[in-house]
Amino acid sequence: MSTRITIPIGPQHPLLKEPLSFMITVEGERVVDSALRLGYVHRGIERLCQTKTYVQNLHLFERVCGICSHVHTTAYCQGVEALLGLEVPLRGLYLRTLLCELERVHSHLLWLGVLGENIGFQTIFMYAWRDREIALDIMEELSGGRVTHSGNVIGGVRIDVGDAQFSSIVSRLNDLEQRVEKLLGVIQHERTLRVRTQGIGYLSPEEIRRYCVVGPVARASGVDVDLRRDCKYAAYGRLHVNVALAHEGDVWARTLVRAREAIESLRLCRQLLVGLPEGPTRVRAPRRVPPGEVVSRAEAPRGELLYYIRSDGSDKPARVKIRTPTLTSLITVHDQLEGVETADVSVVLSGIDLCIACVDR
Amino acid sequence: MNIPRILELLQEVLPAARLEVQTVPIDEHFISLPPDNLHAAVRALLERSDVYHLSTITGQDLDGQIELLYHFWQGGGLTLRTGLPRDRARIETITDLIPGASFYEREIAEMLGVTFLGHPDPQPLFLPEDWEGDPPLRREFALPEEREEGE
Amino acid sequence: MSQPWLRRVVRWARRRSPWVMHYNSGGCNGCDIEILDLLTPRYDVERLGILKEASPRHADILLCSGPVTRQSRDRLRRIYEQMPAPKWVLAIGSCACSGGVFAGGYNVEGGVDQLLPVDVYVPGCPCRPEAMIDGILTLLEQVQ
Amino acid sequence: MADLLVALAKLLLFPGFAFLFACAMLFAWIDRLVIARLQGRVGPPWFQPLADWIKLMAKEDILPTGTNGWVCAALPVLSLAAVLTASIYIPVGGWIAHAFEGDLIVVLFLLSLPPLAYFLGGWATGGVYSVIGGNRSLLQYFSYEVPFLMALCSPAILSGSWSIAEIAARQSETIWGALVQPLGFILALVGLIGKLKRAPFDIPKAKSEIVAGPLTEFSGRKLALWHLSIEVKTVVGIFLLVNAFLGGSGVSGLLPAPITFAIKSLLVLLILSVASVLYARLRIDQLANLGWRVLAPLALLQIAATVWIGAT
Repeated sequence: MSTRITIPIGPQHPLLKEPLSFMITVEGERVVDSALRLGYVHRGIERLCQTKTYVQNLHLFERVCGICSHVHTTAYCQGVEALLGLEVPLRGLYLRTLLCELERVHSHLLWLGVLGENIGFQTIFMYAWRDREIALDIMEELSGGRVTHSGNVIGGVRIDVGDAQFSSIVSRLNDLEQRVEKLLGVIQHERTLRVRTQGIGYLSPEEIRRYCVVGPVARASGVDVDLRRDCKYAAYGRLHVNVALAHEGDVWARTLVRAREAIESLRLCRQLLVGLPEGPTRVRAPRRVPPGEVVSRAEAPRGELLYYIRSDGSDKPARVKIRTPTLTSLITVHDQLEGVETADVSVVLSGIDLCIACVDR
Repeated sequence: MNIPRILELLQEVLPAARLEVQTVPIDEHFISLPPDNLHAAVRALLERSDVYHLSTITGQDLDGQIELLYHFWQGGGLTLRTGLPRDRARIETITDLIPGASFYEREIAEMLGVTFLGHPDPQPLFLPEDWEGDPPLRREFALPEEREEGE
Repeated sequence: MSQPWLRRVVRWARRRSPWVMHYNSGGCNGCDIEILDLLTPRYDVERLGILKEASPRHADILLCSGPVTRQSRDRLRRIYEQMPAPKWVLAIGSCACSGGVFAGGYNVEGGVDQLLPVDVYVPGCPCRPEAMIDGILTLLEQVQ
Repeated sequence: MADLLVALAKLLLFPGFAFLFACAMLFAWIDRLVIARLQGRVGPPWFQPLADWIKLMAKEDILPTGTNGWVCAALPVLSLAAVLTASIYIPVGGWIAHAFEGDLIVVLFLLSLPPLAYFLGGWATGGVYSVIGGNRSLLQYFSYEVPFLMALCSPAILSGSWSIAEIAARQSETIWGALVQPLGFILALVGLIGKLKRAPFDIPKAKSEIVAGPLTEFSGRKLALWHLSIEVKTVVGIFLLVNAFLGGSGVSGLLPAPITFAIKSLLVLLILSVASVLYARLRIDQLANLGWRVLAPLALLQIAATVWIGAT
């Protein structure tokens, strides 16, 4: 059978939780070409934010992406705070970092579940998402929201950890860590999962550098980048971050990197809670921002997130540019797909942790 | 990131231009270049320094010109700034040096109407195929709400 | 279906076997992951007979999340047309109800009701899984 | 006249179609319940498969334009008819509707018809996913069918009869086939999972790849019939295995025959459910490898061993 068929993946497809269109040309069961069409979730946020004030924009940028909502406002707030010259109290920075790390745990577990579902391993999906509820519960207790938290405000955070919550949160974190360790064990020992992910979607370190890929995808190919350690924003300067690395460069390595990162994040959460300094959590911020520009970076669950903010002295930003990490890995999909089996398309696409809402903005 | 060393390098490659470093929060160093020299500067960075990671390209419509910011990162931020005339916004692509710049350039092309000369796949990325009117990030473009206010 | 008893049986079956299908027409993902969360052990909607189907031909209820963007518009309408009758539409989240924070954007058309007849609105940003289950059950109570 | 009525009752009520329908619903529920419980969920109520079925029967039935309505309607009926016919020759809990020397062959033949209907169903509706799903189901058929057939040959060789009832009776008098030929039993189970397209061999209907495979474009009544035919096939397949490897309904006399038969059937169903929870879906080429490089040689070995046992 050498006839070529074009399979549409998306905009509506069970593989994708969000619309995106991939046209995959296959010969028999082998992929020979792919074409990508974005923009189904393009809401024009970069234009829309120019009509809203800095405070209103907090809520807009939180909704760039529902999975990594907190890190978006973290990057945004830290940029605006730099423009204002505000010194955020240390307790505020610690709590901001705490939510960032909890969000990473929830995002990675969510990803693991989606991978499981996409390779037909329902049980992993169920277990990963069941355990993820613990992280969601803690975040809900802290902020009132399961998925979007509105934890950040310009000048600090609006959440706090009371003495009564402290021990219950720590014990739940310990419980969650054990569960993630168990999941990691399943990933490492389950043969069908390995057969499906090993050697699929390989990216060499050179390709990672050429395409400027960031985050767990880069780390799974042995490229050692992590802004938490290299950039020391928020409270990361006071923490010791162990960066999870792997060298295989395939989806299997990405799975391991993400699982290990989740465990490391839980360790950081405990470290943050134990070392939580006393004091206020926020300072008041003026409505108007002096003219200037700022580049703010943060490590989202999927990698480097960049906000460029330009102020013209009014209460509304003149320009905000958002570069989300998924966009970088999406460029590599075309190369990754070449020559794989049709059945592996789902594995490749889940391997980079697609977040179309982030990409399209 | 060794900024004096990079400035020296760029000055060596582009003897005609007068380069200066402007430091911007958060640990970001801006160097302004004429648009014609940008490609050569990026090539020098890739070949003769340890900078390889292009975070993104920001485009914005300022008074009188379209400004492009090439954000690099290597243990610290480096941004190459260049300005294009609004009515003839054209610049050489850097996708031949950094293939990862492809999506960023396509985005700027449709959002600000900048032409990237030599881009291998200059199609719109986010906007619908039937998009009509000004590029949405140009100043002359108004949102429906703003149009009503203006009337 | 003229006999009353047969109608009763069919109504019973329809209320106990709502198969849903989900389309995100431009949302931020927040509602979508909460919709997926419905299937997982804590909420487990299979106990209510709710299954998440992949093909519009198999579905009874269309769960819409997110505002309708210009590119998604035609696709959303096609999915709705592909579904066999009787079919219902649930608008999940503030964006699907009205456009939410994205209302006014150049690529956003507004809520789902600009396009499809919405039976139940479930507001919230993102709305909680409990609210979605409540929305589906509210809808089922009205099923004849 | 009375004979005719008894025959009709056997065909339509017990152990015929009504009984099979009830079994199909029950087994589908138990299957979903076991999977849900193993995944930490509550699972559906007992009437769920029935409610699903009635709802589908009462839904609008649409087909994509350009497809042949008659063909699309005939295929699920053909599939259902084949498995129902097969069920006539399979003894259930001590009752047999029909039996003759060689009915095992007939049953195996009839059970290989549904995959063909499934494949044609994909082509008839013509969607991209349907066609790919259809092709995959055919490829899968070639991978599991040979080991499955060979695995089922060995109990027949051992008992010296090609009648299912005879095989079961012989085994219940002496020893279960699964104990003499554990390898054959495992091969037959793997083959059955492939036949039923259950996880981890649900390749032709892999949701994350090709939506619902050949059934993507079917809706309403036709979809209901497809579902029913798959569920009935599960029941028939399990009954067949119980007869061929677990001694049918016969037991040492502790329990009445229908109850032992039910226990054994549920045991096989449980194995199928657990298998679908434990593994990730394989790729079609991986399944073909497994079928031809592992299962088929093992099945040959099994037959050789059986012949040798029979000779001594």
